Amino acid sequence: MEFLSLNILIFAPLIVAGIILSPLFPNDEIIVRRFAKGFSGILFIYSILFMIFFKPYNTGYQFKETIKLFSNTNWIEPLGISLSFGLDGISVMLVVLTTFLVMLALIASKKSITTKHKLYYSLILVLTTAILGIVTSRDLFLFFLFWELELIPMYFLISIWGTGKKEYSAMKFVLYTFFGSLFMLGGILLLNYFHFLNTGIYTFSIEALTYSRHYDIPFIVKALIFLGFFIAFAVKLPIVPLHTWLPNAHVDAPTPVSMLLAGILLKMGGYGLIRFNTQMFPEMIKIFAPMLIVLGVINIIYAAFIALAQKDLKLLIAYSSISHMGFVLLGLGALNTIGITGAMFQMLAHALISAGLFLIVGVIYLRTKTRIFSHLGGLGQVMPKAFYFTMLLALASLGLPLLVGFAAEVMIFYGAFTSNSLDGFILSNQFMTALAAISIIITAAYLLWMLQKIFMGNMFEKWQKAYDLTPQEAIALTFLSIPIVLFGLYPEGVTSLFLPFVDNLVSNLAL
Amino acid sequence: MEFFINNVWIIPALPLWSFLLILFGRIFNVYENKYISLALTAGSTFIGFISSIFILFYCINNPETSTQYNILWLDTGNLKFSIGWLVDNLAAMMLVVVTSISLLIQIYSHGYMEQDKGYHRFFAYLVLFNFSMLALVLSTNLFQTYIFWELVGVSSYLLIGFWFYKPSAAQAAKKAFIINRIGDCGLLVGTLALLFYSLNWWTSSQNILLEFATLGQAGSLALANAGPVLFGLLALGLLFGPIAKSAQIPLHTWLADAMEGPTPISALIHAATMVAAGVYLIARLYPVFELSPQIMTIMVWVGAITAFIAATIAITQTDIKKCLAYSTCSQLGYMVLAMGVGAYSAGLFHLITHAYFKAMLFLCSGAVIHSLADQQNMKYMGGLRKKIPIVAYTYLIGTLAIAGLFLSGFWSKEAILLSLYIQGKNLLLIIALITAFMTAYYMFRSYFMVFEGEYRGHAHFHKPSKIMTVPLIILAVPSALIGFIFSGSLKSIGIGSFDSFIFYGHALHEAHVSLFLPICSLIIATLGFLLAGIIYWDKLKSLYCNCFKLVEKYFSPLYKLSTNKWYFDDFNNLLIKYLILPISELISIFDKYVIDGFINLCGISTLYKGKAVSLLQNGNIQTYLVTALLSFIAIITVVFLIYII
Amino acid sequence: MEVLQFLFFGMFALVIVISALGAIFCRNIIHSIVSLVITFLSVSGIFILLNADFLAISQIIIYAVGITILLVFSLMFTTTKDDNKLWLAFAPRTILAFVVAGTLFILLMFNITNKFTDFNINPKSFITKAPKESTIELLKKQGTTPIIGKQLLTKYVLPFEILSILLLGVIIGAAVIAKKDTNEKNRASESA
Amino acid sequence: MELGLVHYLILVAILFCIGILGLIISRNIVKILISIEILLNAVNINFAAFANFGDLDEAKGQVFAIFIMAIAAAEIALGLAILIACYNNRHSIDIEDYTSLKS
Repeated sequence: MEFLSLNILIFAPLIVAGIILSPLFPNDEIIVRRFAKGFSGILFIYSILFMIFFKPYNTGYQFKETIKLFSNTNWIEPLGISLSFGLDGISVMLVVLTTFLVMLALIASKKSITTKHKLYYSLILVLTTAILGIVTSRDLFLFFLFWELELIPMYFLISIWGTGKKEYSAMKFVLYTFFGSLFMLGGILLLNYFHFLNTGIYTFSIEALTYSRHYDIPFIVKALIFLGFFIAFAVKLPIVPLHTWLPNAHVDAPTPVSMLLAGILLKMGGYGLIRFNTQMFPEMIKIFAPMLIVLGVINIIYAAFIALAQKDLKLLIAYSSISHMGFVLLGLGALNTIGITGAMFQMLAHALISAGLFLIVGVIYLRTKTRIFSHLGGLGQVMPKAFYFTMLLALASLGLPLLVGFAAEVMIFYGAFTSNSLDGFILSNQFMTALAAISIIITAAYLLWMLQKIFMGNMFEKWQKAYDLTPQEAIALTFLSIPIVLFGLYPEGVTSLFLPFVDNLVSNLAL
Repeated sequence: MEFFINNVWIIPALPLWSFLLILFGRIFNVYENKYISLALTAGSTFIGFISSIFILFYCINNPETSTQYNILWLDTGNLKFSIGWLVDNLAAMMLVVVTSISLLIQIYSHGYMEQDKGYHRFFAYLVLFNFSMLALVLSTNLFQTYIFWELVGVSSYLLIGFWFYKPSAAQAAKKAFIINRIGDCGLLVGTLALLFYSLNWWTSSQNILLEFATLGQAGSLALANAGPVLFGLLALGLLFGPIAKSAQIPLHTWLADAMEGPTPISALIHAATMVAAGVYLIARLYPVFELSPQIMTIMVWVGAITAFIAATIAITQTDIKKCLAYSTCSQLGYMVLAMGVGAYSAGLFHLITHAYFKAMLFLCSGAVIHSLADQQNMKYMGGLRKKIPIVAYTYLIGTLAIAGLFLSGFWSKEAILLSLYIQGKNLLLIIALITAFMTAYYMFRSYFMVFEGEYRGHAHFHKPSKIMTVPLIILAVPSALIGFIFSGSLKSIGIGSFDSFIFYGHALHEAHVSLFLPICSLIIATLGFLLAGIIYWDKLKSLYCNCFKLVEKYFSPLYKLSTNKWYFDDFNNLLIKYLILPISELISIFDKYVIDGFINLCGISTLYKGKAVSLLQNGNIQTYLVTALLSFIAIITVVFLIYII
Repeated sequence: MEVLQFLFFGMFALVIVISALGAIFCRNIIHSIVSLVITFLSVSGIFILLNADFLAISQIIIYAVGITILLVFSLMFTTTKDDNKLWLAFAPRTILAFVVAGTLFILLMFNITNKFTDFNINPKSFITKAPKESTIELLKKQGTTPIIGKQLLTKYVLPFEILSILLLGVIIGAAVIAKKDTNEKNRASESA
Repeated sequence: MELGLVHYLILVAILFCIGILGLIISRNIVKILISIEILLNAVNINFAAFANFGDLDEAKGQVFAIFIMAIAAAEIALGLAILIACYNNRHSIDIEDYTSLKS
């Protein structure tokens, strides 16, 4: 296993991005794309190896690595900041998911990206580094660094290759996330400071900060730190009052970027909530669990209702994304093994499904140059393959049994229903879950409505020439469909990766 | 026979394999031949049918046994959901019904769909439905039922929307799925609640979670934990599933629209099997429902009202498939009514007889529609008995059966009426009898309008092929006889009555049999037949003395009510148009202008703040000086204040 | 003696304040300059009260004569007819100016007078030191001029020399800046 | 009561504030230069006062006052030269006309 190095996994994309961007590299679109695609494929296979050699029953970090400077010291020794990476139960899934979706996004980039190829592919690879860094860093400072680094390529990806009010959307996305990270930075510094006060050691190591939690931080400070982290992740997830960047960013981003945005970036919020808010502050999450559940239910129902009223295909998918991320919150709020497992699984499910749906939106937009429902219709006759893929994705999204969305929803509903994190009648877990269950009707309504409006019914004459999926699109969608069906039939294939971790997490909560 | 019992998984697995074979065969263009799809579909069902027959015989011989086998599907935390198969008398019976009807309908479909572009797609969907339905029938626990419950729903969605380029079909498919989702939502919440209130029992007793075999004990525990009110809500949630699936009021409107699908689908899914799954689930959940008398009352009245209202609607329908659809709805109401009053066996008996004769009726109507080039309106039919006698006579058999005139429907309906009579529920009995009268009336009306008199249409007529008529003839046999066979009259040759085979609790032994009720219902059915004949049959039209016009004149509001289907659809549309959509629009506007508006306001206000500050930079050096001094003074003041404090 | 000192101080201070205000608020710029000259002269009086005879004389020579002549000369070059209209800046800034000046004054007083409570003690940070006997003798005989001269040519000789270079630079610079730019003139005539 | 440092400092404060006031409210550039002179005078008095009351042996304050006077002379000479140059360009001594600092 010597050949499995996280450093290589994380920094290889950055180096390749540099190679692509260097003036020595040929400025030919095809060469650039093939090179990037090939590299992402290798990266995906390499990350798969990590998953294979990962030992799920081991709840701590694995593949630990720390980059030392020349004098064999840590990166910023006086403040206890180190360049250390590691994988554990929740990050291993996200690492593979990231490389997988980056590969698919690059495959799907052929038609939607028409200018500045070198810059585009290198930015995507920088983004990959940032995301891999977020999920694997074992140092809070490093985590924050990657968290911010991810914004830079994202800003350019949206504002250069986007459509519509792209600068506005990109700026909104960046400012929103900055707004959230500000609170997180405050939380990180407070945490570090209080750790220093109590132990006399400056450290940003996540392990140290997580497992030495018994030192005494005043309650109010703890709550402040918790909320600081929470706001940052709430923006990213997104949670309802802080969600308005998402429709803009999704609608104006180019298709592959939308895929990555929905598929991976939103998951960073969920990852953060589990990694920091739950693992680091078990006693606070118990206090704030009712808030999580209520916000989750609001997310689910509110966004579903909004999706019902949308006239734009991409906006509909964007709001359905928000609605589905509410399930993650609901599952987390349950605070039991099954709920948190469900939340994790929902992240996977949503990543696969929404990436596919955004790809479909891109496919349709390429053919018709419109995303407004009233201009579409009857495309199923000329684009049968797209129709069947969309149907599969829509059915998976509305939680059809034996597809990936269902297992997640069942786990979350079950977890939330049987948990006791709330008491009272209206504010009981049972009532809130029942309320959230209404969403399965609304979700079905808007997704089937979407299917009907786009693919069914009478066809406009002008779409007669719309062509079916190109090989690239078909391959990308097939790649997405395989895990959707596979993990729908056999969810334990994934859950077994992080189940011991979650078990450990929940047993810590009980302390 | 043990072999079939132990390998019962073959029955649903074969259709699944066929589905995958057709799917991948079509994706990779392995074959073009239509017979391969047909062979895969019908072959898998045929093997299933044979095994089901063996299983049924095994169950008849060993009536008290039930076999189940489970595989752990999801094992996370304390959640251990299993999928498996359960074979008991009820399942065995249902297996035979489902496989036999499916088989015949698949053969029939070949004739019906031969010219269609989507032939392979049709069979793929069909076989997918078969898989889901069989797995639903065999499910061992409520959770598995839920999974396949939704899968049959989605197969139904796919098949209703088979001709997706027709806007009405697309609309109907969506409607069917969404209304079924309402039921699913209730079922899901009910399941979760049941599980929640009896969780400790399940975990301590090491049973399969939510398995049907021990649902009674869990249910009573849940009742103790939850109290009667919450338990009632729970059971109501569970009841929502069957209400939606079996098209009971108020969630019945999808069934009539579902007739947009190809007619074999209407026969298979929307008459014989899937809609009956609601009643089947009620039977499976009987131990839970039984614990809450209020829910039983609700069930009774839902059934009774559905039976009555659907029958009144069927009276005036001119579309032959819609007429049959409302008839299905009405008959399902009978079954639910029977389940509600505790006539468990009678309800299921009616389910089975109804499955056969209604499937046959739909297939007949399909043959008629097919031969008249997709003409569905009965006003443009007539006199078809001379052209397609086989279809006409089989339709007549079905009509007699459903009207309760001696053929199979008579026996099962009689059992329901009898249990109402025994329990002294006179009001319900009267409703049921009125419904029976209307049933006879509208069925004979449709028969007369289609097959008797003169041909009123213009469409070119062409004879249906043999592959379509042979299944009709085969289906006519059980339609006619199955009631009699299982009525208990043949006990002497070893075939016991239905309620000694499938029962709840303990077998009902001969209650006192009076001849009053059968005669009464026969008279009522005959009256319906006569009324229909008077109005619609040429040979009896001499008796027609303007009474129809009188009816139309004096009962026109009622007539309107009936043709407009009691305004349920309009009500639903109004509800959606003026409640749901405005709410979502409102929330959307709120989101766009209030929440996002607030955020943008923050952004814009920053811009204006910047502008305001930049006013200071007007180029006048004195302004800069003032600003600098003010800042200096502010800083000094703060420093001073800090020192003072 | 004490009373006389007070009397002179009060007189000079009053004249300084009034004439300084006059220098600022007079509409006519010539009146302002005259008022300014009065201020300069009174300040030199204050210097005398402060045992700074050399400063007093320098004040009169440099300020009251040199600078005033410069001002008057430059005025001759630049005056236009509507100069009298240029009185006060527009209202908001004038009000703001009073606020700033007032606040600054309050702050200064606050510090000088030890939080407004005690007008007698000097600022704490400044320790009043009585001069040596020899210094007093020197002052009585020759004034402060020898002391300043000694300082300038010993301790502060470097700043003194730098200052002389600065003055040289200013003389040249002022001449260059004030000289009419020939190119500029040509361009102006061309455009005209 | 003795005539002490504090009285001189009060005078200085008043004079300084008058200077600041004049600096801000004047529109005529010459008047602004006048205000600067008033400010410098205030500072000079301050230096002289501190020299008198604390440091008469070395009279450092007076030495600095001399420096300031020299620099004031230099400043007014340069300032007026710039004024004349500006006037040659724009024919105005109104400070409001000189706003080229704005972008």
